[in-house]
Amino acid sequence: MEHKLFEIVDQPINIEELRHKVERREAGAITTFVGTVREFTGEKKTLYLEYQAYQSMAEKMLEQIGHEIKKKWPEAQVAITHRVGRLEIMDAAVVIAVSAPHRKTAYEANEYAIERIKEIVPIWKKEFWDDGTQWIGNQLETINYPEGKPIEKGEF
Amino acid sequence: MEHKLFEIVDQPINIEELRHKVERREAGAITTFVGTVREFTGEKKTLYLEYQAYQSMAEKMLEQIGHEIKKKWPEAQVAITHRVGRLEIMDAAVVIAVSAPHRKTAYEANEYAIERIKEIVPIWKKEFWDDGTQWIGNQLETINYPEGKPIEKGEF
Amino acid sequence: MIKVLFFAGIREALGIDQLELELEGIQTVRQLKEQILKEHQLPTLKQSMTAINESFVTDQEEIKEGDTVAFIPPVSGG
Amino acid sequence: MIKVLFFAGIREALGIDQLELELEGIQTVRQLKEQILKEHQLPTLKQSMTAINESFVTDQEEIKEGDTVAFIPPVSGG
Repeated sequence: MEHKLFEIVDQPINIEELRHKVERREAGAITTFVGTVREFTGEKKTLYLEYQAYQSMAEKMLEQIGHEIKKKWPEAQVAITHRVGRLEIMDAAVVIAVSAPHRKTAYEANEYAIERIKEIVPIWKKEFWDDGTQWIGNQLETINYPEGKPIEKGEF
Repeated sequence: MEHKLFEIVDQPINIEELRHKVERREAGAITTFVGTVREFTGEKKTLYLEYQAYQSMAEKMLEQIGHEIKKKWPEAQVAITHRVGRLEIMDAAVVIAVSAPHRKTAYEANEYAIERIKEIVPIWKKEFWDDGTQWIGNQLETINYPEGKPIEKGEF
Repeated sequence: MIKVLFFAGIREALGIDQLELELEGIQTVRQLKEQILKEHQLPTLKQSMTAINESFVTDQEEIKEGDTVAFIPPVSGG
Repeated sequence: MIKVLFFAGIREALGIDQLELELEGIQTVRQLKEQILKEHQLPTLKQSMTAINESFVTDQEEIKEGDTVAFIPPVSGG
């Protein structure tokens, strides 16, 4: 493989490059999702963030998400990069690019990817505010892991 | 306004620039949709395409879609560029960029935009194949315009 | 005088992209369409929407002096 | 010997990112967690998932010599 489709990096993400990874003559639609550092969450003003990853496992889990997508949408091609380290407001923390012959698949597979990232990829965010810091837990808040194991999707 | 958010152009679309038009500190998610020229539709091999637009009205209709989105998702910021003229395989015909505080809005508003483009924006595609050419009609094939007027969404 | 704009298949069939004409008894979009269909074989015109001054209108819409009327075949952008 | 990895809040609370230890009577993930909780105040450990050799496992999973065990607090990537 010329380039890694699923990557954890500690440098700014090249969004163009992500899109080029999934471009092909069969595609009629390419979606990208860029998760950026937002300044305000409610009233709370974020100064900057720090992301930490269990890198080798995180890349493996991103690949698993790729397999899940291939199974659900065989025509989709996906690439995901997540950044770690210190990130400033407006920096891209994660970029997901999906190409597909038709647009519906490109949207659905892309949204599926970000939802799964928030469920199974071992990456953690620490918020830095004026008045303190905090490691952020599961933001989905809706997930219950019986016996500490995440819900399996498909056969992976 | 520094830059046009809704544009018909006859040159390659700068996708980065579209994304920059919607970037802001309040955004936590930016989605882009790139509609590209696909080589095959079923068995039929496209050599290239030509897009024609009723330019002034097309830009006005893109702006209308922007208003519709503002009404449905007040926190979304959207930019759309559609290209006309001759396009080769893999060229970007349309690019939609949406930023929003939260990802759900960024996906939904983006998909809404492309669906509406295919309904109300006066742009036409001519396919060039090995064995002929054809102006392509309504690809949605599901829409019925009573009395030749498109369905109005919202109050626009 | 009104201006009439043609696009895509209609433009190709007619070989012109616009024309100017006197209203002379034409009051509505429907009448204008009928007038054009009398002179040209244009099946796509029937499926077309119509815009007056860049806004979609119905076949019942009145055409006024100075208007720009555009026939909009089913669109295929995106 | 097994290797144990800590992340995020757990890493910060313990002040170390990994340690190596002898299994000595520890057979399952549950027993390892209990062992660690005997020595440290780590409320987040209870909410954590566990991975052995980079795959998620349950608390019942057996730990074998040479394994790498990682505690995965609720994730917040994206």
